[in-house]
Amino acid sequence: MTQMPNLVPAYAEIFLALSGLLLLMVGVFRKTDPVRGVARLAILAFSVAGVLVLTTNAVAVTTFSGMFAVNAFTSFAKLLVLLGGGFAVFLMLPWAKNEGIARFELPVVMVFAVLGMMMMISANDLISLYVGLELQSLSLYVLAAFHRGNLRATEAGVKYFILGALASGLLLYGSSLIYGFAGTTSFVGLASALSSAQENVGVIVGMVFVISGLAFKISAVPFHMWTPDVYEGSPTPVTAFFSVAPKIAALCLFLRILVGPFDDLMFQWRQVLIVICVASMLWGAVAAIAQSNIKRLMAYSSIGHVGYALIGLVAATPEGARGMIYYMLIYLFMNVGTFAVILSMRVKDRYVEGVNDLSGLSKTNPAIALALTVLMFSMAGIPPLAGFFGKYFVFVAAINAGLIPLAVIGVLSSVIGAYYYLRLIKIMYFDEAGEGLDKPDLSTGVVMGVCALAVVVFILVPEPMLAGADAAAAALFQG
Amino acid sequence: MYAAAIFLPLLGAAIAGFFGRRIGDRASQIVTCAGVGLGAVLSIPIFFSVAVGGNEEVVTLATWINSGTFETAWALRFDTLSAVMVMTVTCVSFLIHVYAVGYMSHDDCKPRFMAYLSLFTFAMLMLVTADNLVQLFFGWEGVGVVSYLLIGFWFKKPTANAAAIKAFVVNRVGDFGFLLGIFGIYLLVDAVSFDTVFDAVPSHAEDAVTFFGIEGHALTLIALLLFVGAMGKSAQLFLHTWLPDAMEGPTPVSALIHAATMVTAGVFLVARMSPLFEYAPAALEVVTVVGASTAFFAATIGCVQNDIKRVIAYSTCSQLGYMFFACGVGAYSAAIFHLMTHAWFKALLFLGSGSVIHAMSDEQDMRKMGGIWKHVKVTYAMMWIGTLALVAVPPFAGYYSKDMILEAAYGAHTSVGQYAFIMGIAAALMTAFYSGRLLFMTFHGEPRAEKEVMDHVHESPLIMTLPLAGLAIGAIFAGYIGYDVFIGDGRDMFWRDAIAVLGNDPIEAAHHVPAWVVWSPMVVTLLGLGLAYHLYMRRPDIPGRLAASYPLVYKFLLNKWYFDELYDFLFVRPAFRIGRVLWKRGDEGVIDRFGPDGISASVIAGAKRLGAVQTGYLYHYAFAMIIGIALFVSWIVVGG
Amino acid sequence: MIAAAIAFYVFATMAVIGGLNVIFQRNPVHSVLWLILTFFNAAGLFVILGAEFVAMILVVVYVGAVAVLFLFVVMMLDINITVIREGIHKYVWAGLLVGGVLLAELVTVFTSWVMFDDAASLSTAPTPDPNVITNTEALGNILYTDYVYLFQAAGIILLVAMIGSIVLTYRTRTGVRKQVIADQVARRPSDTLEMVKVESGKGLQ
Amino acid sequence: MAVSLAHYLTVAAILFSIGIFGIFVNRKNLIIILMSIELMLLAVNINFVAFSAFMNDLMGQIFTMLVLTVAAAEAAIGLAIVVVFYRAHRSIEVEDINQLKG
Amino acid sequence: MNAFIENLPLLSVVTFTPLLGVLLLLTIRADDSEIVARNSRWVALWVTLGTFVASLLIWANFDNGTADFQFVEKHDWFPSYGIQYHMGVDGISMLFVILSTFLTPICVLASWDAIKTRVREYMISFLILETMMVGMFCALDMVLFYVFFEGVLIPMFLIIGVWGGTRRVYSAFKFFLYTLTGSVLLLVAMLAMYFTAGTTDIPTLMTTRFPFDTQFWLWLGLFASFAVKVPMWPVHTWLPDAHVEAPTAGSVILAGVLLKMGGYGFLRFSLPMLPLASEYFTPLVYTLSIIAVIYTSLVALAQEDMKKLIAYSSVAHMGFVTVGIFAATQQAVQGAVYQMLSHGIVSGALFLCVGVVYDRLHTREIERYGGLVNNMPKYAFVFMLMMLASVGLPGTSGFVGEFLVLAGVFQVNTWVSLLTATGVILGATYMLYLYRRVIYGELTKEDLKGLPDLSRRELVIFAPLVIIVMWMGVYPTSFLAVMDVSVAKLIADYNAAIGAESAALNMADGIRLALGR
Repeated sequence: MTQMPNLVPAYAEIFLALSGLLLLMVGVFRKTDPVRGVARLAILAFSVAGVLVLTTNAVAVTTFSGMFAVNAFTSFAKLLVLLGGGFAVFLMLPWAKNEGIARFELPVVMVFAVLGMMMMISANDLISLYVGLELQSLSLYVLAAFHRGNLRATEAGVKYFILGALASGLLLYGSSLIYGFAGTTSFVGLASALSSAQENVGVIVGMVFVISGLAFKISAVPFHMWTPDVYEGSPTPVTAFFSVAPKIAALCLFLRILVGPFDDLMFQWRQVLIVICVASMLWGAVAAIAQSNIKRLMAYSSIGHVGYALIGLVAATPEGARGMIYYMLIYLFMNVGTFAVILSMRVKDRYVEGVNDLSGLSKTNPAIALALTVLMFSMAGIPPLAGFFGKYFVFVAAINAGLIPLAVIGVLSSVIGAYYYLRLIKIMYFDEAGEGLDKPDLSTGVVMGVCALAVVVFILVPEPMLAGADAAAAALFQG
Repeated sequence: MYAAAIFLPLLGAAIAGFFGRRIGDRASQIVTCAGVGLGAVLSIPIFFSVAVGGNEEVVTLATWINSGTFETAWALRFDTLSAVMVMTVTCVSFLIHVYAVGYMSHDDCKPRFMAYLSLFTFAMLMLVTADNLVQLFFGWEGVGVVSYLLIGFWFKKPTANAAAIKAFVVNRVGDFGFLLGIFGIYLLVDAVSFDTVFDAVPSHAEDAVTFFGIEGHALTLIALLLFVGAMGKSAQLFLHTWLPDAMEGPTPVSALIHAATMVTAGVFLVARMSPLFEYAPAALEVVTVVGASTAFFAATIGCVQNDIKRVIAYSTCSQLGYMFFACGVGAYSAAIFHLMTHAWFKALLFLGSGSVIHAMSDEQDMRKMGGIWKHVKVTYAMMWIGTLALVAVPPFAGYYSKDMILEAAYGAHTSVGQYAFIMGIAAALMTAFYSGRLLFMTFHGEPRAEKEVMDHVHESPLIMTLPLAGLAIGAIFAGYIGYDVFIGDGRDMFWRDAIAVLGNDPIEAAHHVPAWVVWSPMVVTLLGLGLAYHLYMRRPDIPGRLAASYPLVYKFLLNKWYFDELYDFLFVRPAFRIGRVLWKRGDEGVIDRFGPDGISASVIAGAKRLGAVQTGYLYHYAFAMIIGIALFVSWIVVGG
Repeated sequence: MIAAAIAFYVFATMAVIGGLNVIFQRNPVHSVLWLILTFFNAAGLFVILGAEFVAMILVVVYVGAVAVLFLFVVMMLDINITVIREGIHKYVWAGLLVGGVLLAELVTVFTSWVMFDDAASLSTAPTPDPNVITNTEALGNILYTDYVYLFQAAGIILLVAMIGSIVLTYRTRTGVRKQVIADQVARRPSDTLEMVKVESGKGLQ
Repeated sequence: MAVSLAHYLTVAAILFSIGIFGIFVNRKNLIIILMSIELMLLAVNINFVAFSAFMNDLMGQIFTMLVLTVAAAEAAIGLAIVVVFYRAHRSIEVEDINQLKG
Repeated sequence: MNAFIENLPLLSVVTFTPLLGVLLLLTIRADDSEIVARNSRWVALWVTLGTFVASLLIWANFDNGTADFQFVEKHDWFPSYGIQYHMGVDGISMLFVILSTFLTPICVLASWDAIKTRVREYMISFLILETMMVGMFCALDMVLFYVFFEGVLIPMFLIIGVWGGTRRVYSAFKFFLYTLTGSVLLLVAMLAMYFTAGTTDIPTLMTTRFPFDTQFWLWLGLFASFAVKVPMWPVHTWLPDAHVEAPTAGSVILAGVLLKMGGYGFLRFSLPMLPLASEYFTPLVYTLSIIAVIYTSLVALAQEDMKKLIAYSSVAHMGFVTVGIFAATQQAVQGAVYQMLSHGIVSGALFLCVGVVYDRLHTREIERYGGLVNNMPKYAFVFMLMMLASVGLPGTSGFVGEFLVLAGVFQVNTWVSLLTATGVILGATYMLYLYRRVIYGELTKEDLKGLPDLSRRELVIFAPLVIIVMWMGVYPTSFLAVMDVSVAKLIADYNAAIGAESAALNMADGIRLALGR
């Protein structure tokens, strides 16, 4: 008989899966205000899962017949995803109340999405990768279209779904080629298969397909086209969720798969990724300039940021990995904070999304204006704010890997990017005051404040976070 | 005592300048006059102690600019040269201060004026007592600035402002050369203080350097650069244009700055640097030629000018030319001697003309004067004294100094010396002519002024005439008294190391020139005076007809050889126009248009284009993905 | 051997024709039907390849569930037959070009396939002799043991799909009467029935 | 004439291409796009099964089963979204889906 | 040094005291915005004055006799990247610290009445700015330096954009993006240095010898940033716009300190770390600087806006600085530093002068003025003095720097000195022309007649500036002595490095080497 698989490394996932089921029950049977209760429980579940991730952090192990791997890197990534998920649920609460969407399924689906992401991160086989990815994707499709009476939300759902399915198809096709040409789907097997000197063009083509599929998930150019539309159309808390958690998960998976099984094909994938990386940075920076919807603007911004994070990936060194994780950590705070601001953009009890709705905000709501200013300067990468260090570390990695032109393009596109971040600041500070926004909800305000503060005080206590990223990167390159 | 003589005027200036409004006009005048007066009083014992007694001294006050091997200090150097200058400056300045009290009695900014005058005196004293080139430059620039302030004293007059700026800027052109000269010296001998430089110069006599890509004799280049500075300050040919315009300032200013002291700084500089110039014979030739040409050129213009002060201004310019070519032929002592006598009589002339202007209710045009000598007898007499001194009629001061210069030029027996002599004689002729013309037009003949003005013609008050008298004394006796020690037998005892002459002493040679050389200045002077008398007293119709029959020549002279127009055309207008072009076409039209603005515009255009790519159609998005993957696969399969 | 080859070509051709018709049919109902045909033929290919279980699943799941679902929705939405396309869009040619290039490259790659040297050693689940253990049993043996993780994950995916579909499409319509068994069972006479004493001559108020 | 692996793969590739093609030549009906996606997944399945058979490795078939499952789930979600979209827009024409752009 | 001072992290204290002030400002609570404004002004004034006093302690305890870094503080910051919080000053940077702390209270005072809206935010911006400036001059770690260097942009952007003139948005963006573009290339260069040398510690890097081809690219990267900051032609066009639109105090800081960051960068990085490339590129710097001097002087001549004119004059003056730095002789470098200090004071004062009349009349058009001396004699005096200092009159601070630079440059290249010196003439022209049009002439315009002379507050602002300008002109030793040894060491090291590698490269060689062919 086959032995019972070792469940310890997967405690967090198992817990989260069970929590999802439990939450579903609670939601169905709870009569009064199920959303609030479920959402709170979801946050609790995320927290407990986080603790479980931390406690099972110790050593690198695989389980479920090598399908599932856990090490310091995956733990760190999972923590980030959980954090992003927690923030998103937190932000969702007031939104759901204000919009009158009393549907407890929202947090439940988010829990499953996070579960999918964690499975992705820990995937150690193309099959488990696919399963995790699909769990995540299906949940996200649902989330995108969640505001089902809304024209834009449904359109976002359709676009996301169809293009996502196409991307999955590409990824799968690539997986099938890899499987066929390398003879295995397991990462470990692939690594040893590819380390032989045999030229294997089928695997390479398959890898390109897989890269494309994953690039779609992180919305890198040219697989990014869905991003602005979906970000704009989806409900704002969902967009906030989209912009952090799935990206982190997919990027971490990306990193794992490229420096793991495909390490020996670095020469090939690097070429592809450099193109993707440069195109993302530039496209994100330039296209955002013309936007007037803030969610759309953030979509382009996120495309640009993914470009920067990819620099760390392209470097393909422990330093690069560290830089990338670090970047994503900082990005998480900046983005969540910004979406908290967007969620506090309400005029007369109605959500607004135009950048011009912020005009003169520094007079009408100085606190929000200040928070957004800090976040925008940070996104633009201006020291001493955290965003600068994120960029700094990926650029360090790029240069140490000999990719100086990449770093140069990166810094120059960051200048272009600075333009639209500054434009928001300009609208808030230099323009005449508009109507002013309603007082933000408490939890939105708290998230906003925490994120802005984190971005500022980061400079004082960088080391603990760096140490975590360090350990994670080291784990990744242990083999 | 040494320091006090220098700094008392500064003190006076500071008090009058900063507290003038509080302490009142009278007190300011007293303070400044007292400051300069005390300085003058102190200067006399200093002169005797230093020049006569031979107690040369350097008073070091503080360090100034120290950087590496570059060291300068605030130090006052008293040798014969500076002692002479200090005495001349303080005495003349004092008299002019006093005169100014009267002259400016109707002005509302008396404290400011007096403060400027004292400040000027201080700067001039700093210049002449400087112990190093940099401090000399300090004084040099200081007098320039105060000159600027004083020319533009009547700031409401646009012409005064323009003249002030012109003076400063043209001087700056000279300073530019001076500065480079200083750098050259520093480069050559690694020091800028006089003693060190002079000690080191002989050992570098043959050094060649490459300045500005030209291999050349180092000392010649340096000397020429310094001379450019001197030209600017002393209004020599090409850089002279500011001086006549500077007459926009109040008359005491013209007297003090643009006649007696500041403009002679160039001469002083050449004399001061004589140990260096002596090793640069080629430079000296240039000095001679420029000086002689200026003497001639300025005199020609002086003959046709109608503004009383401008005539004197051109005369100053001309006289400075004399001094320069004296230096050029090595007769530094003669130059300084002429400088000293010139200070007296030219100040006298200016103040006299000021008195006339005062009398004529601020009229300066000689064509509107005439026939006033009876009303202003003292002034008239003073003007005569000044004129006679200027045209070098014995025994007036100018005679001693100017004749010596001409003789020295001749005695140099060089071609440039000959040139200088001829030019000098010609200039002397014209000097006599325009001086006579000035006197006759102003004081004699039919009154051409309006009735109203004529009724008001009156003699100046005592406070103005007394300084005139003081200056007249100088104009009469300075030459006679100074002759012996400056250029006579006592000269070696007197100058000692202050002036260096290599080789033959030109003064000595000057004492042995043929008699016709000695007499010719006298002859041409009388000729000139006679001609003036004929033309302006006996046949006042001739000048007009002359002007009419030779319009080109007349216009050429009247318009000062068109130098102003030329410079305007060559430098001033182009500068403004180029500035505008660079600004509008360069900065805005090219740099901004293709730089920041252009880039941002194209980025924004790019943003719009990328926005257009984002059509919203699913199939386009899918298509983009497929194209992307197709490209990547092709690239990897085919290229990788 | 020949029979297998003939079967392959038949199935393959039919699958491709079916696929083309799926996308070029104007009536979506027809498209669904062509899709079903394609699935059947693909299942035939699977059988040739010796994967009977997967072939069965394909028919059961796709034809039995997915395709029917499609039909359901097509009919529910009551989409009219689309109007005739106004010419072939210019992108089609570009698409054909890109697709053609991609296809050509892929085919080139396929021909390079060789059995990977280490494939046998890398294989985590070698196919047992089909004469000893049937395909279905072999799959079952590993799916519920070694790959239980995937099995469970698939379950969660289906759960999410269920939740998602319901969340998105379920509507509580007003004015629709529904039977609530629990309510019916829990009904008490006292809840519904009120005994009223009617005094004579007064009637109910 | 033996049927090689490449034959299967080519069939799969053609089906895959048809699926992709269906996505961007179809201008009218969303549901057909969903079917195109099913075609793509089918192509992938053919690949996996073919490889599995030729390499004597069951993993491919396991993968196929999972793909089938997921495809079913995807179809369910996709159709749900289409229905939702239809309810909101009263249309499922692909060309109508362009509110969001720029 | 007494024990107390010795134990005090003086540089950190000076750097971060303004931030404490920011916290203090944030705690001001009052319903009446007037009260908030008033309290903010006073708090800002006292904090900046306190900072200034503290910075004087640095000077008082500074040892002129050593070229080492003094008051060094060193703590780990990002150990995994070897980045440290490393602070210290030498003779070159110390004076800039003082300059920054000196000008900030003056700026606060200058904004007293001019800024009426959002006073608290304004003061916060200035205090943050001060921290950044001081920190930048003290930083001895490249990353730390860069953090401060770039951090300056944030408050300055807001100052120009929120409290600026009519085209403030354009100017603020131009300022920000222009300088950011330069700075990011600096960042790349710094990363490359870190990659090559394995450290970001400035003193260590100063002793690192990079190969020529590395230096070539690094130098260009650094140059991109510093040239924009200085600014050198042709990347100067942000400056006139930024100056014109910034509020008075903003212009003062911009001209007074921010422009110095470029020159300081050259001295701290380019020259000591990349001597071969510096030497190699010296002709380029000369050329650009000379163009800057002549070009911008001519442009200044044609200006119609007072601030713009002074802004252009700044470019010209900074041209002297860059020439001086790259001449790399004792006099030239000392002169360059001195010129920067002097320019900081003088151009700051000139902008304040413009501010004085701007506050009264709200226009900077030169045409709108004329004859101010009639009713504003004190103002005319101050303006005159500053104008003369700007022109480089001996006896004022402007002379010493210019003179030393030119004298020093003359030692190595006479043509450069000659061409640069033309700036002396042109400078006099445009400044006098400006002065004439604004101050002199008949007082004809009605609205000018009522202008009051300098108020007591303005006198308090100008008095120290006047004193400093004179002091620096008459007794420069007190400043020159501070930097003497440091500059001497800089030059000695530079020459040693050049001597070690006979760097007689021609252009083609250099490019070939750099491209690695």
